[in-house]
Amino acid sequence: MTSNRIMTVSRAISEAIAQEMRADPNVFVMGEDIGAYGGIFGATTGLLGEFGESRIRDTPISETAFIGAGVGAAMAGMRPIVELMFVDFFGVCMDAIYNLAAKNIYFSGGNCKVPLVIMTATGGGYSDAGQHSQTLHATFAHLPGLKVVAPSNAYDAKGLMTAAIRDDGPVLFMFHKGLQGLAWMASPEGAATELPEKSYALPFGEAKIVRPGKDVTVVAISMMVHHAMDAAKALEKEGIDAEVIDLRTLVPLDRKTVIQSVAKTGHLVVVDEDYRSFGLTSEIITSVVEENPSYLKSPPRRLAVPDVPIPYSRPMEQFVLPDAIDIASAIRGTLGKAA
Amino acid sequence: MTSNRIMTVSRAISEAIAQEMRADPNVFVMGEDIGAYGGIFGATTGLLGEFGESRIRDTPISETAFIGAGVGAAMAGMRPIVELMFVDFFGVCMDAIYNLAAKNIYFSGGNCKVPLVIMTATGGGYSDAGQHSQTLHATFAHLPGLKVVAPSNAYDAKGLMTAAIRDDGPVLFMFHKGLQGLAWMASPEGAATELPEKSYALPFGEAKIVRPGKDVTVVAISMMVHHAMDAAKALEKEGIDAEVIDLRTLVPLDRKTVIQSVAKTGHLVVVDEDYRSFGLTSEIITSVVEENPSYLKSPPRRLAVPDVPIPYSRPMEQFVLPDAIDIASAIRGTLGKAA
Amino acid sequence: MPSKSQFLWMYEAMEKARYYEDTIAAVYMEGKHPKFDIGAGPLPGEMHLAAGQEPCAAAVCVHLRWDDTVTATHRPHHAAIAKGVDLKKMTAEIFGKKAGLGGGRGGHMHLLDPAVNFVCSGIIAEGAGPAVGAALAAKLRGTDAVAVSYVGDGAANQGGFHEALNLAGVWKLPVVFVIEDNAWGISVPKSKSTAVKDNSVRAAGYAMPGFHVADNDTLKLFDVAGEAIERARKGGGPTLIEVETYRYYGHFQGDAESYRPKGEVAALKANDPIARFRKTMIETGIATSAEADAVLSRARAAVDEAFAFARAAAYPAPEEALAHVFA
Amino acid sequence: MPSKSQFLWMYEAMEKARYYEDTIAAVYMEGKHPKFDIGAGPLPGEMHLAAGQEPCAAAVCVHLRWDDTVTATHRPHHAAIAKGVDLKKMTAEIFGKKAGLGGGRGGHMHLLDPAVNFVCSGIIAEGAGPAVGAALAAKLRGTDAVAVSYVGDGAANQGGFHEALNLAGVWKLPVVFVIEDNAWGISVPKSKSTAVKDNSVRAAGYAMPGFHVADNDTLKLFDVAGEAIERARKGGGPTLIEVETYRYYGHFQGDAESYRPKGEVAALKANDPIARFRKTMIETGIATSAEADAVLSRARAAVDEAFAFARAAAYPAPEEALAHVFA
Ligand SMILES: Cc1ncc(C[n+]2csc(CCOP(=O)(O)OP(=O)(O)O)c2C)c(N)n1
Ligand SMILES: Cc1ncc(C[n+]2csc(CCOP(=O)(O)OP(=O)(O)O)c2C)c(N)n1
Ligand SMILES: [Mg+2]
Ligand SMILES: [Mg+2]
Repeated sequence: MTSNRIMTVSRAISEAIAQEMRADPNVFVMGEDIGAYGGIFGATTGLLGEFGESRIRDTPISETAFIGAGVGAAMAGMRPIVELMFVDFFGVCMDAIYNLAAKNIYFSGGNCKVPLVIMTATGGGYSDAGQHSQTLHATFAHLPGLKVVAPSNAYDAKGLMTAAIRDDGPVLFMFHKGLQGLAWMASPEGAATELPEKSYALPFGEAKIVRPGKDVTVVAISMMVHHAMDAAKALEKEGIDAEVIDLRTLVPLDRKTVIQSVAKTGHLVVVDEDYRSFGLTSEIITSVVEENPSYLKSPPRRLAVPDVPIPYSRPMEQFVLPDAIDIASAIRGTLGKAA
Repeated sequence: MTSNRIMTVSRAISEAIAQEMRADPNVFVMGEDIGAYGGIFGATTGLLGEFGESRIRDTPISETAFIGAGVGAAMAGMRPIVELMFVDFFGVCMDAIYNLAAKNIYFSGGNCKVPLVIMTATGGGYSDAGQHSQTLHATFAHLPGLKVVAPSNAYDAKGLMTAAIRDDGPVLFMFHKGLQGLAWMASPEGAATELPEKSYALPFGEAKIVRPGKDVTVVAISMMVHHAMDAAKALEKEGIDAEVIDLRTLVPLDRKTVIQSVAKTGHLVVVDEDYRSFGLTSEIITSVVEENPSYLKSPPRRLAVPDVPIPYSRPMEQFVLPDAIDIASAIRGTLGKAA
Repeated sequence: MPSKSQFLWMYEAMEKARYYEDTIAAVYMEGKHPKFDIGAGPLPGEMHLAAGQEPCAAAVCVHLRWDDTVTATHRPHHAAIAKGVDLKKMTAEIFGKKAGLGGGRGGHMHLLDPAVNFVCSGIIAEGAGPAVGAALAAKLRGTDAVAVSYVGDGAANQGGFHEALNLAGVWKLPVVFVIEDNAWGISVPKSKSTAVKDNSVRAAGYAMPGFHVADNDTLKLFDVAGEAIERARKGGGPTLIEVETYRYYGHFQGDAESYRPKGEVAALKANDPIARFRKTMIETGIATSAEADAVLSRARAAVDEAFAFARAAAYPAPEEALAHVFA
Repeated sequence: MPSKSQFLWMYEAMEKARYYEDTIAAVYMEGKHPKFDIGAGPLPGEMHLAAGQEPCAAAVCVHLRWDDTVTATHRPHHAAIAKGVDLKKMTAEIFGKKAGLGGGRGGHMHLLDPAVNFVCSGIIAEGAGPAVGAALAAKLRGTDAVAVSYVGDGAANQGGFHEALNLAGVWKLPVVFVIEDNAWGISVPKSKSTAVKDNSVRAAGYAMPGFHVADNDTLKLFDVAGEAIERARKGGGPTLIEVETYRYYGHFQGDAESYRPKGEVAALKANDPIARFRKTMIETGIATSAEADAVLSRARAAVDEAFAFARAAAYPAPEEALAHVFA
């Protein structure tokens, strides 16, 4: 096979897992419908066939037990990957995630390792309503002890999943359903990328400037990176040159890249598919003004879900989710142009 | 009894509950050790004696079931109050709180009511370690559908609890252990206040300027209000006149009062006992700069737990929790004085 | 043995639910050709259909009153219909219309109808606690209302379900827990998710009677559920019932079901519970096939009417998304 | 019947645990006079002592190896001692010292010792899933290590515990679940929290054997636990054991116990399990009282040494709070 393989995010994730499983017998996967079904969002497609039922384990609908079991297995020297089918389901198992997986390293003063990957699907836009469409980035990034990853494309997804599996601590890997490249759900161009066959790891905490620009800084993550890029392209013909930053990881958070960009552009728009208040958008804006409020030549704008549950009906859901048009007018706003 | 009764926060809460229970037979209480024990932190002291076991119900250690039952009873026309003993335990029952209690009104398009109060204990400072010392303000304020209350004193606690019980939607009432005025845990002067005997409700979403000042705005909530007041008093003799704002409720959030204050003072310090990143501190700072970055004459400061679990050992715990000394030096910092 | 009116009521509820699901299955594909896109068409999002599971709804809800509570699952249509949820508003909700039960905010997994005390949810076993709470409310108020909590066989391994069983058991509340065992939790067979063959044995762990109803048998369930609900009304406490039932469609529409043994569904359909029920009803002379046909066409007409209403209804304005977050 | 060395091992583990708890109870009050302040003194915070529950630890852990895993509760000292956790580091942790197991970060509810695969937790039933995971790890690696999950009688109503039982049952994993039934969940008696009298009946819901050990009987538990652990090692799957045990102290130190019937504790102490065990050991001629006394003083000396070490040890620097959040 040649090196220019265009692959989907779901294939990138399953390939990263497969390569680590071949390299390390301690790696195994648990979750609901991750075996014969291949994961509802395709993250484990093909793994059962290669690795068999003992390493690719369908579980009961018992998230507290199997995530807790993941922690126990990890502390016993394994490197489990567990899938929480939708991030929306965290409420039935959050203790195992935030009080157990995330804190045992600290409680042990670094004497224990917890090499656990929790992967989970995020995002809306396809009318799955309020318990199946959330992203909840800040819900996890706010709490200490978890690294939190949310890639926007296949290349990053493979490298970050590989790094997550190799990490000796717990990593929450948030993949967006709409980026997976599923046959049954639309996904943006640019989510699927050329994918090196060889295994590689990407560092956590390094944001990527996906479009350099001088007029305004647009900070996004996951699906919103694609909308931000569309907005930036659309604004080119208006003579607006936007710099778009893909954070890639929420914890650790690369504040430096954002601050340097705003120091240069003087204007800031932050886009997040999560709820607006107490979220990623305010964390980014605050990180800039903590450094120097005068970097901002105009009020920063934040685009996010306006603190309402995700509605089912298409017109209402599309209204609450930020898109390229919203981003473009927010950018114009920061530059004092008519939205 | 005369009107100048100095009462503790725990007494204020139990009095508000008792008065509403007398007025409305639909009000009842469920939780662990809320009966004979009177609530581990005294919020239900005396209620079993007056109202009996059918309305003051000790539960099994089954938070998902009894909070879910609270929602079911509320939708059936009752007005339940459920106690989650420590907010740290939310992980075993968050689905019942954020996906069920918080969203059913929305899912029903306003056709259902969910008059449920969830009260829970927050806060550290007494070496109870990482699973019994958190505040988690932002964890709840970030998610839509819950009103979130965190009083700093007895007068507010009674009025806000009364309002919470009368509200037709779910309210999370977060009381700080260190403010309860328990015989066995130190609490600051000023937490216990004069308490009107008659029943009264306070509105949600109205912050209180607990100390007017002109030089710098200090925004705090719950326990941190007392540390902020101590810092403000200490700075008087340095000629610094700090305005201290007690937010009182996180949802709804009174941004207006904060913005007006910063517009006047030009300097901002936000203090929170919750984790720093993706939290209350950045939400407050962002609310100001969204309005107008130039209100800030100096970089805003945030004081909060530095994104680590709450450590057990006293020197480490005291180090991570903001106190009056930290606040005072942050204030000096914003005014360009040596910390 | 059900009365004639109960027979006909159950028959109508089952035929209505069956036709409802088959109609949805067809409409669901509108706008999803040639390329299937879950977000496209008049019925976007996940769609979980209960065709084959009608007995679980009809043979239980026939014993219920409007003031009894039902908490259903992510596969709720048959139960909603049997509980008497407004069919037009329910269908409008599934179409995402303003005239829907929730003004289009909830969709098919979030059908809430306070008029008949029906709720459902997209989270496994989330309804168990609320059912216990509704039963507690009845007890505190001294009414004899009861609550029925539906869960699937997969949900029987979710911790919150056990907490609810214990709470109902220790408080002796009028709750009937009904496990709809359709043998699958998405792609995972019961044998791979559940340590016991029969969940009714778990009742003993909560000091309540447990019953197993084999073979999707409407009449058997009618008896078992009737006794359980009667016991609950009389203060006799909770009951756990597991019903062996059938899932005709995939877990959700669009499910390729590669995990499912070939011929399984055909075999189930050859033993269709509604057909068997109708046969018994007629052969035992309880109703004539003419009477049955009249009921059947009335049921289908009601469904057609509800779909026509829902299609014709208006979408909400985008900004309405901001309303009704708080009471 | 235990061998002489097993007898003496259990006796030592129990006396050590008893003396450990009694010592903590005394030290806990230092700095809390005249006014009790939970945050004051060398041992601040909540303190849950297990005096009276020693058989649950000794009679189970006597069958374990270092590579077996134990997940204990918020009341962990007796189990930690029986599992062989480093007594000095454990005590230093409880004193919040840098030399502690976690450098003072965890305290008494968070004693983690990877050297003997011991963990505990402050969240009810949180250890059940991890025990299943440790057992799964052993199975995947083909070792015959087992895991023991301790929970209290109150914890037996927490959903996650049931999920873990089912998962261990369906995967036939080498886990032994031990319920320490001390009759109370803080102030709530078992009868008010639990629908059944005896949690061992719940084992049938997970296709595993269930046993009830009455009256805090060390020797009975030795047999039952021995068989269960043996079965687990041989691939026979999980077991659920409930032990009727005693809580001598309050739920935590400082608990006024107004909810507790007068004289309950005195009656329990009159039937002290360690005294009974020692009596049997001597009367049956397994050991002389001189031998027993030697063991007893060795046990107490080890505890005294650990406390001396912990007191003398240094506190961590404040900034060390920032270390070890991540691997
Ligand atoms: C807590 C939780 N975990 C997982 C899911 C995803 N999920 C939705 S339906 C389903 C299978 C449910 O199986 P069962 O309870 O048997 O109901 P059925 O679909 O067969 O009617 C799963 C795993 C969920 N909605 N909630
Ligand atoms: C999920 C959760 N809920 C509640 C608590 C508070 N709590 C700590 S110990 C305890 C009682 C536990 O009773 P039991 O399981 O019988 O153990 P015991 O204390 O009797 O040893 C409770 C309710 C907790 N730590 N975690
Ligand atoms: Mg099923
Ligand atoms: Mg107990």
